[in-house]
Amino acid sequence: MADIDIVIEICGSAGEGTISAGEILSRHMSSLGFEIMSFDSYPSEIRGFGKCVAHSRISNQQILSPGKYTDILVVLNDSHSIPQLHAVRENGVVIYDSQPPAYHEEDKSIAGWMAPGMIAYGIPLHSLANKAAGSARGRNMVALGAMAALFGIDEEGFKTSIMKRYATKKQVVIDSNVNSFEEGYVWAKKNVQKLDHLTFSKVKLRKVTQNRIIINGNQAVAQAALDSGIKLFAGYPITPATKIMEIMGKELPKRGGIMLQTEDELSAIGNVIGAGFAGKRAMTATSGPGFTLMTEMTGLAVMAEVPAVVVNSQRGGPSTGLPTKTEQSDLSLVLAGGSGDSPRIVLAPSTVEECYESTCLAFYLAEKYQTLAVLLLDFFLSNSIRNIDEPSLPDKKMLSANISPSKTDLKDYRRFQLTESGISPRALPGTPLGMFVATGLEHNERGKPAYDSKTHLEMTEKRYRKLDGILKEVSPPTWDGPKANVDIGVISWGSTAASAHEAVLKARKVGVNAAFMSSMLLVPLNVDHFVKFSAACKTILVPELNYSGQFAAHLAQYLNRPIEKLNRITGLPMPSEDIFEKIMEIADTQKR
Amino acid sequence: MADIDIVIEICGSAGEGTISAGEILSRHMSSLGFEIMSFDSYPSEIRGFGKCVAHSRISNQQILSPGKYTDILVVLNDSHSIPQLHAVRENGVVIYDSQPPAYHEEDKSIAGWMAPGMIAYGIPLHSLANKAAGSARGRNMVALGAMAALFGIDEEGFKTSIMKRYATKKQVVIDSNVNSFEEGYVWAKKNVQKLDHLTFSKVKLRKVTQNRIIINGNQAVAQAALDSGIKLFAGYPITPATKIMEIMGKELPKRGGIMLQTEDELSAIGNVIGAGFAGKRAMTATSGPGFTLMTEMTGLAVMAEVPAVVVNSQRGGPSTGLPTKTEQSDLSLVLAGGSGDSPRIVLAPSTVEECYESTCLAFYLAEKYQTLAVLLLDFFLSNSIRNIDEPSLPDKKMLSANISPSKTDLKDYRRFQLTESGISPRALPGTPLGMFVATGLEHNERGKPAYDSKTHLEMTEKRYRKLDGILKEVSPPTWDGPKANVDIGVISWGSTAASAHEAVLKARKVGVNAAFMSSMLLVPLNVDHFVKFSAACKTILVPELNYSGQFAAHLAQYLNRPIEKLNRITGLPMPSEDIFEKIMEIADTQKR
Amino acid sequence: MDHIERFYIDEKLADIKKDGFLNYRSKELPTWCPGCGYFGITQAIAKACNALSLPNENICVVSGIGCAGRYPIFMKAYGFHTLHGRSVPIASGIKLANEDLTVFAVGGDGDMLGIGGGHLPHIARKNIDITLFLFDNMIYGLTKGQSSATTPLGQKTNSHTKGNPDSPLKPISLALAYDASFVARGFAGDLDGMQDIFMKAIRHKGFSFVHLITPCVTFDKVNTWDVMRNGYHPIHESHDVTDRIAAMRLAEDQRFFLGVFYQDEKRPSYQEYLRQIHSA
Amino acid sequence: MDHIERFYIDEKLADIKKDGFLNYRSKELPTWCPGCGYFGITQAIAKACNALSLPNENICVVSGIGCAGRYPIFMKAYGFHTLHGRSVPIASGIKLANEDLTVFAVGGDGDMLGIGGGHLPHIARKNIDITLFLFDNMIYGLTKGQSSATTPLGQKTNSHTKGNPDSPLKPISLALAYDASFVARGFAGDLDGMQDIFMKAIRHKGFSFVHLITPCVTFDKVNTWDVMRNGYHPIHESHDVTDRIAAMRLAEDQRFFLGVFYQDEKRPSYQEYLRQIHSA
Ligand SMILES: Cc1ncc(C[n+]2csc(CCOP(=O)(O)OP(=O)(O)O)c2C)c(N)n1
Ligand SMILES: Cc1ncc(C[n+]2csc(CCOP(=O)(O)OP(=O)(O)O)c2C)c(N)n1
Ligand code: SF4
Ligand code: SF4
Ligand SMILES: [Mg+2]
Ligand SMILES: [Mg+2]
Repeated sequence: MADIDIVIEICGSAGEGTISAGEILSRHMSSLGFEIMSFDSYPSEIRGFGKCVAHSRISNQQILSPGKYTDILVVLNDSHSIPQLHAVRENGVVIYDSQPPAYHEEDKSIAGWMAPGMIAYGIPLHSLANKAAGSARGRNMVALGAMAALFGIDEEGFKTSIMKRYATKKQVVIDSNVNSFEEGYVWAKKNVQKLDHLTFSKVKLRKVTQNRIIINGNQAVAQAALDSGIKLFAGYPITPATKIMEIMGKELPKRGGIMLQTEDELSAIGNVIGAGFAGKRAMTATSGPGFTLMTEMTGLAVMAEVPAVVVNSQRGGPSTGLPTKTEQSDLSLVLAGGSGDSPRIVLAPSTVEECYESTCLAFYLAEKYQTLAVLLLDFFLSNSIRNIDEPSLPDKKMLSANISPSKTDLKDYRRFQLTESGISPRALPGTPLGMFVATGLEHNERGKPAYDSKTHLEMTEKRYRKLDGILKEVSPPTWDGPKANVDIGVISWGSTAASAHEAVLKARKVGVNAAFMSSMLLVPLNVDHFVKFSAACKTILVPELNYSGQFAAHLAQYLNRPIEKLNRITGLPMPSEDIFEKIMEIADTQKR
Repeated sequence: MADIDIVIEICGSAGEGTISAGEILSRHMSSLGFEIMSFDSYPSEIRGFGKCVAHSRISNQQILSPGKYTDILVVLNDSHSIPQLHAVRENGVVIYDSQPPAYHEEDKSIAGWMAPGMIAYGIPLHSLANKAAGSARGRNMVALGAMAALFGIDEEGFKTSIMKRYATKKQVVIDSNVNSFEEGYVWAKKNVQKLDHLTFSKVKLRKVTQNRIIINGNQAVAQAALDSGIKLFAGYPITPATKIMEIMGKELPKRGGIMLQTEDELSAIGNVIGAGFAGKRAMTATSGPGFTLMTEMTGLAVMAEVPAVVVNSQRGGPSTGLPTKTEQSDLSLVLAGGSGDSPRIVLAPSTVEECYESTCLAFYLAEKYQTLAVLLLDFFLSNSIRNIDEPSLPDKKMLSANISPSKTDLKDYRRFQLTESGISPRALPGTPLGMFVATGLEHNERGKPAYDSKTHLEMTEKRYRKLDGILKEVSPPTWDGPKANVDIGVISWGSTAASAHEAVLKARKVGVNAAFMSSMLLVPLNVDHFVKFSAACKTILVPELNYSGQFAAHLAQYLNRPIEKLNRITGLPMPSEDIFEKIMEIADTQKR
Repeated sequence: MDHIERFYIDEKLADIKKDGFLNYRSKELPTWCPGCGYFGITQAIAKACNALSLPNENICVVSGIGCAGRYPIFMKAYGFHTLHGRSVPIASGIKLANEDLTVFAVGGDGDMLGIGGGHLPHIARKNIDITLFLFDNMIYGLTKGQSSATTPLGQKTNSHTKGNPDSPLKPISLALAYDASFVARGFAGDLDGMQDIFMKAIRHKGFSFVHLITPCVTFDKVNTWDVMRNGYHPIHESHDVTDRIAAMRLAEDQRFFLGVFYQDEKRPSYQEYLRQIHSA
Repeated sequence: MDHIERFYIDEKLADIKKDGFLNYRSKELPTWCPGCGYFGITQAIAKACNALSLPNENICVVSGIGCAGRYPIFMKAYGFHTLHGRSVPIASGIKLANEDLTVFAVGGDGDMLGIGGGHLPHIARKNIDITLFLFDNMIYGLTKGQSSATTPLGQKTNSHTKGNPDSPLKPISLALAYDASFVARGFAGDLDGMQDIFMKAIRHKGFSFVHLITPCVTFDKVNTWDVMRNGYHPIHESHDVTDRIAAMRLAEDQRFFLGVFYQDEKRPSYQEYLRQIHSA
């Protein structure tokens, strides 16, 4: 029984079913018990000839990053696929349409661009699709059929997966797709001579357990919000966060909650803060451009001490930027937040599992500490699909975290009472003796505007003091590797952290003395652990998906030492391969 | 001939003429040839009993900070003035109303709170004002009269200054004020026995030159904008920036420009960017809350490469915060800017002179480098009044800085051409062959949206590359003090830098080996100079007016060393005295 | 100074005599200028609440920034003094979270029609059950006298010293165009009229828009108490409040009318509609 | 795929025959879905510009974000594809900076009435001389089919799968309430009607508001070409375009009218007014 770890890319134009084909493939492989991580890229235009790529890594081992090199490239559109050839391994497989539709120019045929070592299988996708269903639409399914035949994937099970995907459609649609698949399968079995050694049929798999779910980051966030008892979701559509709103629109009303689609992001966060003030859990989800519009309100949540949860799924920037590309370049903005000294909770999950976990935490912490919690995802994390163990629901303590005033408190109620923890008991509207006025102005313990030096200092300290308590609520950063005398310490965050972890594990396998640290909780940061880690490491490397090294700059104030950076702004997730290379490079330099 | 350097504070309720009295005093002393720095604080409520303080430092020497300790406190309202007593020097003077209006409570009389060493002059302000003009309104003028008598200020000249101040008012108003002054002068001459040694009459003064102007930071910014050829000012009122808009409303139309009052800050910066796109100079001015609303658009200016100048005069935060208090806590927000990697120019003047200079620079740099320039002032700098030498006008090079495309460029025009400098020749609407589309999406050289990795990297690099050129345009940071083996290096920015400079000069006078560095240009930062300075200093101290040490955190990424911080969030300007003390403390520790 | 003091004391004394008023007044002394129209509005809101016997703790008053924005501080209820222009979305969130609360959104003309104007069409079309009080003094009070969205054309202000070049918006016309289900106008000098309108507005199930004409005695020397007192007319009893076009005609009239312009009692509130649609 | 290709080619060929159209068309192929109403609007704008002989380089087209926001990329002129909801202030700044330019602000219903809706009352009351084209497809196209500010009540969308709970705004009523000095409506299927309106709108000195009804063939299966073709009526010739109340009545009518609702030719544009006031 062999191990397998391969990357399949399907590349085509918008409207050719590229993404659906990828999705069906991933779901099917997952149902067989493989680990999968899939990730699509597509243009931000609705139609036209935009390029789509469905990328799936499939393995029987743990997967932490999407994989940089392609083992199998499936070409639905030649000219879009030419640049994808660069990522195909030396002896990788390319499946292409041997009868493609008309080309704009002669040199746009994929055949002319393949490197000598590549294994090319030409399949008449177009005519097979036509034959199966009377239209070229089914080319994607023909390709899946051919793949099943070529790489030892069971035919019948695959068909069931296709039927499932189109279950809500008309029978004729289901049939066309299944028939196209069949046509591809049969043709390939008969006509293609297999030259590669890739096969799924002989792989040892872990048993498929029942509570295994296929889910992407956005779905995980939405599910966690529902499980955390969210009552109001207020949102405004924006890629890559729109899906969270759409899920809420479907699911929240079933649970007696409300999904409010607002006129803009100012209103979205405003409604969230209103609901928080009234004592209900609420959230909004956006991306960088929307978050910029929310910055004023984020400061209000902090100042008026109202719980609010905001998801920012980052995309390429600046400005409207690259709506369908991934990047981690909103960190500085989110850390800085509103005007003034404005401490807030910032959580950055690095995996789909952590998307769930950090959302539950965000609701709990925001409510208990009466402040803003920002969840930083990115396009990749929002859309990358994983099959994961069903996460455990938040416990009772987490579901109801508001600290209410006691009867004694209410006798002479000071809503913003200075306490050791920074948390002041919070009365909710409707409580007879708890009346107070919250304000975005600086204010005294009773909420009355006050601008004297003493009040401002005491209240600022109170707001910052909450961070100490929060730090204790969350498990410390992951430190994987030796605790002292480390040659290379890699620190990362968000989706890049998973890639970095994978790279460090690989580096250790080849004998490099490397360690890894990351924290889901970025603010408050567990400075002690980072300082200790730093002290244990000869070199610190911070890989991240932005140009200027935003997290590295943030860390600098705590570490007081030079930091090596690895920055990528390709629009794609951080390849663990690149981090690995960088580690090896540093290891090399250290030896000299 | 003696030197003099004293601080006078007038303290009263809103509506009692506190601020006007201070203004008249400052203007008059300036007309005599003294150096002055005045600064008022007042509540953000329009009326009611809010506390007002008019603070003036008057000297025949150079002044860099407002002075922390008061030599003469003039009390118009007892209960407001009680806290001000803390700042009065041991043997300082307190002038108060010996017949004050009804007190709320007995223990609110100032008399009961004065420290034993203080010299108290009780004047019947109330009845003298009544006597002079039939109403208590003129108490402030009575106080000025008494001061003139007590501290040797010429009576007639002072009266002229009062008349000038009220020149546009009805004669009866002018008369009441002058008569009240007179009443105070005469009464004090006759009834007060002088116990202090403060006098202005024997001070050696520099000759009053003709081109000396009295101006605050806001006025300096507005004047510089006019002198730089601004064509559109678009603004929305907000303390402490409103005055800039109001000046523009008066002055711009006279020069054929437009002052547009917009519906909000989004529209204000939108109009500025529109005008910039059309090739005209434009600006907006706001404070932190308004700036948060502008963050999305700041990213657009960077991405679409359109000149825009934005003033952010900071006030206390977070949120609506402390509208009439000074703070330097928007730095992180301004540095981080919009979503994504969004390089922009950030200038932070530290004196009224630099307000003028940096505004001229902002217009020039924004236009030439086709990007956003942010000017960071603060409440103190906006409102503190200085008498300065008339600044020199921007030269021709600075007034017309757009790099237009040549005929060859226009043959096959690439608006966003990749150049060494990062600057691409910019065609303005109306140019026949220059048509292009600017966009906030990532785009190629022709402006067409493009999300591929190569384009995004090249264009990001182009946008960052401009910073190199900008750095060369601006004189390097101020480095005052020894160039090596420094014990304590003080680095500061904005209004605090002036206080820090004063403190360092004073420390050197008492034998401490200290040096000072500050830069008006915060982004791009002259990293080389800061690194050299850091290397020359045993300890680095960064004083600033925010809680968390925002500039210190920013510097950390370049200096890779521990940084001592001194943070104040009192709502008041940074006292040079506090920095001096901190320097002495560090010097002490170093000796041990 | 003593003048100011006396004013407040007089007002207080007078008020104490009027039953119920102080039940809805906090212990904070208003920071408004003596003579400001906001005092009258405050009084009328308190009286309406009293007449409706609203439990204080079930009232949530949400305001933006401005002199008007200070209002919640002077009311005995839950209050949220939010951001400039943002009272409406925050009030909306409160109502959606807890339908039992009576929610007011309060703000000035700058707050509600300038920076916050973008929220109005949407709260109206959603018909979320809050009552909006627009304190329209035709000026930016708190920032000291700049033109606002309702300053008359040509009026001289601190931002437009030669005259305001922007035609004023007509709040009632806007609310009608937005399909607000309750639209009315009161005048700060007409306590009884205001109380009547406020009671109807608060009782109305759905979004209620109440436009209040009120003078800024400090920064507006044109639209004074006197001018206002002589410029307004009660809407004639014959007006059919269910007739939108008639309401629009009244709103566009050169004369300023006071009273209820429009009310649609049949339209379900947002939360009612959601219940209908999701139970169907 | 080949289907899409053929569509564009057909369109191109047909257009070439129509004189002048291509003069105002850039070399970029639109990224819109085949059958999208935006093609017709594009054509009509080009024809109107051609008929008015506007020099390309003096046209500035400013758009927000959305399918409609892509428009400047397909036009031969100066273009600025700005931010979601912000075309209006940016267009305003351009006009104020250079009065010689002909400035268009273009955007979808989400862009102009949702996130950007707060700017409309103010550009209208200032009467800044730009022409606004509202591409109203009653849906969020670019983000794939969520409800917008004009989606009919109860319609099922990707955000409201049980039905949109927000009553739609009525753009013409809004523009009239805002005192826009030129208000008209066109339909993407009526090329000649649109060209006529556009020419009048562009010629109008002051703010022109043009509402365009256009189907989103991809995400809206309710408001289709067919439904639209049968739902609109030209405004009767007897309508007096200077009568605001009559215009409001038309706007509130259940039937959808096409044509010019209102025009005030006497009112000075913002820049004209400033010249008057500052030379006085
Ligand atoms: C985002 C933001 N911009 C500007 C301000 C400054 N500001 C405070 S109140 C106000 C206007 C007040 O006018 P209005 O809303 O009419 O209320 P009034 O004071 O007249 O009652 C302004 C511009 C602010 N607080 N926040
Ligand atoms: C600040 C911000 N919020 C959200 C988005 C995402 N977004 C882009 S276009 C769009 C709506 C498009 O709808 P519409 O304006 O009606 O134009 P259409 O696509 O229908 O032509 C949205 C929500 C964005 N780009 N920026
Ligand atoms: S400034 Fe005007 S609105 Fe504000 S409190 Fe004074 S009178 Fe009232
Ligand atoms: S999605 Fe709709 S609006 Fe957008 S291009 Fe396609 S049809 Fe047109
Ligand atoms: Mg007002
Ligand atoms: Mg639309």
